[in-house]
Amino acid sequence: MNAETLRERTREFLDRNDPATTDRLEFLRARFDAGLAWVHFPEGLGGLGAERELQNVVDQELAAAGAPDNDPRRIGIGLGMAAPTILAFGTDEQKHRFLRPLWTGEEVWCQLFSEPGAGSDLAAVGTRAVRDGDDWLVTGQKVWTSSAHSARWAILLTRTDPDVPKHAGMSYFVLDMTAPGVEVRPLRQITGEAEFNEVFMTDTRIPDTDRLGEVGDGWRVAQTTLMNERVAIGGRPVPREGGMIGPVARAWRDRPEVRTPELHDRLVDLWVQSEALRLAGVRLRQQLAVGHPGPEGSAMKLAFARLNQELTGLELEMLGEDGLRYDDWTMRRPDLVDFLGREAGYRYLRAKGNSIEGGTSEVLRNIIAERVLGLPAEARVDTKVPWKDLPR
Amino acid sequence: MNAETLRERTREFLDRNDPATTDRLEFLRARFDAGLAWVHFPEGLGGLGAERELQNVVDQELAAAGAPDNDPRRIGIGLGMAAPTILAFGTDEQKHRFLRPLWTGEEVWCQLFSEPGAGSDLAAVGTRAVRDGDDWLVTGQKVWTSSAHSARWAILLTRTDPDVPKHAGMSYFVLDMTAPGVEVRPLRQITGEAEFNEVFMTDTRIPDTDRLGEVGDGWRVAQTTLMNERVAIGGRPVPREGGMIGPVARAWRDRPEVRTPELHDRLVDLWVQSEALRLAGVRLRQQLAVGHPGPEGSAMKLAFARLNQELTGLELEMLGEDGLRYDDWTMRRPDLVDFLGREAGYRYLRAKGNSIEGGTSEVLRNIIAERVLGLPAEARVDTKVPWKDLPR
Amino acid sequence: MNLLYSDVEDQLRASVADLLADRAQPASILARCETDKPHDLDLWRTLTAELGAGSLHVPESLGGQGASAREVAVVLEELGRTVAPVPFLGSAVLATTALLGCEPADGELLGALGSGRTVGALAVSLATAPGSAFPSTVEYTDGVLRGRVRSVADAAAADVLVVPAVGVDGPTLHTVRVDQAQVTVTPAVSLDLTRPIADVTFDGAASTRLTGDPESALDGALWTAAALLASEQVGVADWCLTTTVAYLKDRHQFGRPVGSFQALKHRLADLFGELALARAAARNAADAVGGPEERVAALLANSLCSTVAVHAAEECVQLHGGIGMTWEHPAHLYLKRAKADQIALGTPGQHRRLLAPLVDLPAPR
Amino acid sequence: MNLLYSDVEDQLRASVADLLADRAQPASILARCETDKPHDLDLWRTLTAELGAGSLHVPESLGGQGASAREVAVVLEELGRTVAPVPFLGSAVLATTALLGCEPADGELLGALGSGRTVGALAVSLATAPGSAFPSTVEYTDGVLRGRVRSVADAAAADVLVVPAVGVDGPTLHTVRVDQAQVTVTPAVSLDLTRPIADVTFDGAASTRLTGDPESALDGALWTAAALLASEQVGVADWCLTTTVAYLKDRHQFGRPVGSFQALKHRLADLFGELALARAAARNAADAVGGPEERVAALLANSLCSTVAVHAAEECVQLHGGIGMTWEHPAHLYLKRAKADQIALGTPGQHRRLLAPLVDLPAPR
Repeated sequence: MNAETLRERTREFLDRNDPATTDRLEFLRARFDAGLAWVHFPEGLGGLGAERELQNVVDQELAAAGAPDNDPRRIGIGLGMAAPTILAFGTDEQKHRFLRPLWTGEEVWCQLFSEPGAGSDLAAVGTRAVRDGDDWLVTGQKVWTSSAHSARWAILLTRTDPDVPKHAGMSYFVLDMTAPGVEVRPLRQITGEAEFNEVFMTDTRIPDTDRLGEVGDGWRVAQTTLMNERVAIGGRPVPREGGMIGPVARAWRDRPEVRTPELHDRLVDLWVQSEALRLAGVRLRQQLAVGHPGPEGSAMKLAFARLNQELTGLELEMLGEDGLRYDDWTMRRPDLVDFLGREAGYRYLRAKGNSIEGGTSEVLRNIIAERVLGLPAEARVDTKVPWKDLPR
Repeated sequence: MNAETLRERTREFLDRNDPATTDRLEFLRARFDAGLAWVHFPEGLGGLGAERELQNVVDQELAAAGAPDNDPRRIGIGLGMAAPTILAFGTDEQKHRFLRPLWTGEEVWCQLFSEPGAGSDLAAVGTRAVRDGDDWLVTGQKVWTSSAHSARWAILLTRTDPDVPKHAGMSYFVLDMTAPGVEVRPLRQITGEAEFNEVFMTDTRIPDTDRLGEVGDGWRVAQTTLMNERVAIGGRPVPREGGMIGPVARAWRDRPEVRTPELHDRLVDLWVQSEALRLAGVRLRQQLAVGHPGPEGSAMKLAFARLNQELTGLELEMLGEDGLRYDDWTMRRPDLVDFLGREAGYRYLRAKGNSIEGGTSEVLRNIIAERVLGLPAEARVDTKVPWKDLPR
Repeated sequence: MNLLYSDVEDQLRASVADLLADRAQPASILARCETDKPHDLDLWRTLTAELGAGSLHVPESLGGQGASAREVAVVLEELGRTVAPVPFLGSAVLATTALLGCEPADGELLGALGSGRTVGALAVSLATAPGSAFPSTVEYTDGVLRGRVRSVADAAAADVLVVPAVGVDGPTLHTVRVDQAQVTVTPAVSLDLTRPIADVTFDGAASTRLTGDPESALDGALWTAAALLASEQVGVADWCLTTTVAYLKDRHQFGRPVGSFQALKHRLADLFGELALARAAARNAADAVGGPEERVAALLANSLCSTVAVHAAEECVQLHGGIGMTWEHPAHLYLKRAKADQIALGTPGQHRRLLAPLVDLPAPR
Repeated sequence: MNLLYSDVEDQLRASVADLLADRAQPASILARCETDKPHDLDLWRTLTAELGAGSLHVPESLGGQGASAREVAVVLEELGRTVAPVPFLGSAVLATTALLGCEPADGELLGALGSGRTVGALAVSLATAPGSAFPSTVEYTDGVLRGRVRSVADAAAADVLVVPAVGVDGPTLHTVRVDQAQVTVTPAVSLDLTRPIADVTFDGAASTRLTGDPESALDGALWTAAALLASEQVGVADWCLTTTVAYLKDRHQFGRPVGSFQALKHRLADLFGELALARAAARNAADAVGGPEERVAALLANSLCSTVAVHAAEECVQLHGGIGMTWEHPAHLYLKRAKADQIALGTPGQHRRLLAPLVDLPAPR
């Protein structure tokens, strides 16, 4: 499949399915069935078994024709994490059941991995799944779950064997979020909002047919999920001042009265670093495009978090009296999160999460040191002991 | 012994020994014999068994009378490290042999602890001492030894039993620096100077009577030495701008043409931190004076090193073109070292050593974290294995 | 110069700490700060009535405790450690010090503030740096006050405001009762949940004009407050360090206490060092209030301590991981206090600019 | 905008690296820099004659390689990685770019510089930031040059100097042969042992006056050099990181490789991240030379990369412990280069001040 053939095929699809007259959902379903959803997926599962890069060709043609998209930001967890995992580990039946409504957005997915006692140390998860005939009974608590309150399905990491070392005793399931015993509670953050949820499961029944991968192989399945999460980071190109530097630079331009020499030098320094980070992202994508992905992704996330925090901290100092004020402490449950949204105080507080969510900066530094620089790992004390005997 | 009695006694001593007419060395010997050298030492060993704080009384009286001192900077290692160790672990014979000429400065001491393979990990020393009749034969290499080329005696940490864990197999000696097999080589530093030396010992013979402490107890003896080294740090009061901030602030005042807003804010920030460090030193001495020494000493050394490095780095930037120049790369062997001495380039390079010498900043952070904050130590892999089997 | 805590100061600290341990727990503070009465005035009355915290540096001749700024600093340190929402800064520091700067001082009002029966506030923006020009947003004409002051600390709890206003003959200082129709106090949405700010509007408000030098009285209040706020910042930083250390000893990941990971240990050791410097600077500033070195000491301490407090609070949130990002955990109360304190009475950058000429480090050009 | 290294650039890098691995080992560099001939002119002649490194961005029509500034940057990166004492910056970058900015360019001299037969230098202080006023310490009157220029990079090795001088009719640019009695080149004691600087005095020196716009020729040389120096700084930082990582894998203390201690690992990870940003910025600057974004890209890259290089070199010394403080270990050569490079062609602070108006971040007032 080359670009020309694919472009031709997309145009033919558009001829058959006029976006102007077709119902949005019908259009998306038809697109999936035509293999134009994610062309690198297999035929019959929304794809054509083509190169991943060729997706651009389809997207351009469809966008030019004014076709609706599947609102990827809203269903990012399904697209970015659940789908590749189902593709890699799902049975044929699972793939056919889940992927189409996942892609069209008819069914929203969430991810149930982190727990209060298993954050950076994800392999310590303690949510217990106990075999009960053809089902599993699941009890435990998950945390930091976005979209849990709108999700139909979840990908779920559980402990099925506490008597073996922690990496060996996990299993991975698809959980029906409407099943009895699933309770979703909003988790309020320091911003006042609740972007995330806690999810409690109490004797929740999951049929064994909803297991992904072998019993005890959950860690390996989860690695696939997480690897795909990382790929998603730093994805799209950003224009100059497209990140957190944007609102801060605008505030500087708009308010001559707040300018001081000290703030000026700090701001220009952060501008320099922000632009260098953006260029590093451009460089990373250029490396990917020629098939030589560099190891800089983790370092970029580190810099992203640090710069967001320094910039927003500077902004409050710059605003002076206005920096003493907040826009609104009302508890809300936003569907989408925009780090740059709302006012300076919100940005300052929200940015604190950037060095925690999606891998803490501390864990990322370990990864860079060990996997990129090849520095020796520290001795592990937790890999040979049965999970139940670990100190916690 | 109270201050008044002591003052009286000092005056009587001055009556008997007029500094104006007495030979310097004779005066110092007489002072030692009168117990006015270090009043907290026992009688007969230069002291009176008095409180350490009372030494001030003596020093003030003697200074007022124009008495010579023992040039304590030149013999700091003897006074600060060798003497307390000899006092704690020496035999009567050793105390009487060594302490008087040590205190008067007739015999200079140096310290042979660090080795190329035993820096932060001092307990790993590999300089071998092997028993040979009434003597020991010593072979090995020591490094970072100041005053080695002028020293008559050394305190020396050796490995006497490689078959036991490292802390258990060391012994501590007094080494005659004029003994056959001792070779001192200057160790040139990045400043161009050689403040320090490497000392090589090859089958050097030490009589067993020059051992301090029991065989195998060298680590405990060395701890006494090191504890006394730490007490010496941050000892004397410093006036405002008495440290590294001084030359940098003076350069700012003297050279209006180098001033920029960016440098200004950095400089004032460093002035603030320098003055706070000075105040922390004042506070520490006030705590000591009321008998409640705080644990801030290590933290102050950390800050001292960091500020010296930031200040000197700033100074070179400030000097611009002049910062591209150095005063002199000639290899010299200074007797005394002044971190503030010479020009800006020298200060910049020399300050790099401040975070290494006398305990690296990394080791100090461990000490603060574990001993002050009580954070759990990391698992040790080197404390139960015979020294000879340790990886190196 | 005594940079230690005296025995008397330690006793005061213990009394305040005991009371706050009993009455200012994070959960209750958090619950309160979402109500429309974010100040804990019951606690404030106990602090003033039982411990005299409302009039520590007021001379005995004016009915106060006759202590010094050092004791005020010790209380601020404890209040920083608990972020207890009492109007100490507004009433007992800013308003009281301004009143003490008037000649003669209003003993009756000082007595009322000291007893906690009446709460005061100084009607200037909390962001005002000492040494700023006399504020001119309130006018004093025809015997009444008109104008607006934004972001006044503790104004929402105040019965009486001390108000700088510009009259025809220049700067003036007034006391104004809040319970008149011509005064409107509108609570702002405050970043710092435990030190609420409010905007105050005067629309022909009646006042009592204070005698003495209004500029020096206001200036004195701001310099003293800046010097002492450093101690509050030390309290905030100390809580953050202590709490984080305790959490990391307890929290396990990878089968180990998280506090055994060296990278975190080193960061906490650095924080300990920063705090040691901050504490020396804050004690020095408290000791120097009213003396010749007051301004240098205040600027030095406030620029350093606000930086250290923010750093400590940011590390506290980060090293708590996810839990530190939640509303339930008190870390955010300290983060918000630290960040607001960094702006309060001037930012570190402003303080450094004010300090520079005092220590002969002239700005460029 | 291509921020990668092209295949041609990678080949060039490999050739340069091979040669330097053979001819520019730390021990020999260290020995050389204490002699009175600190430049390795044999190595320079090999680099120019065999690899064309002396005329990479000189058009083929002028006898050069017809490559771009990108290739010059790649060579600078390798020279930074080895701190080889060759007059590349002075001759092949500063002097050559200034000559290329003249109209018509002096093909003969460019050819001689490119071949390495003749070494050039640009007679401005190495600390001069791009955009500075045209230097006025040398006067051009009565057909001769008089005056003094301090701290000229590579001047001690130069046969020909490109000299900015002020004549009666304003700025002029000249070439001056060093082998005349009226020119004195006095080596200075240079902080950077591997890029010696010298002071140059003209005492009625004969010159060839260059045609074209002297200001734009000089400006072009300084902007290009500033853009490209960032790549040298990347090379310095890269050596420091790589060498430190290797040392810490090997060095054991407490029975473990020192590189297994988490606090050090995190610092090296941070350095890796800084280097990733620095490399992107340096590549961008090299790519932008001669284009509309040249100045923004140069200032961005140089301010960032000089900071990163100094940080990397300082960490390199610190994490090597005592051995890093010794004269024998090469770390200090990199520290000195990094620090001198931070000042060369302007400090980061100067660069940020120059950058601000270009990206619409106006300075106060």
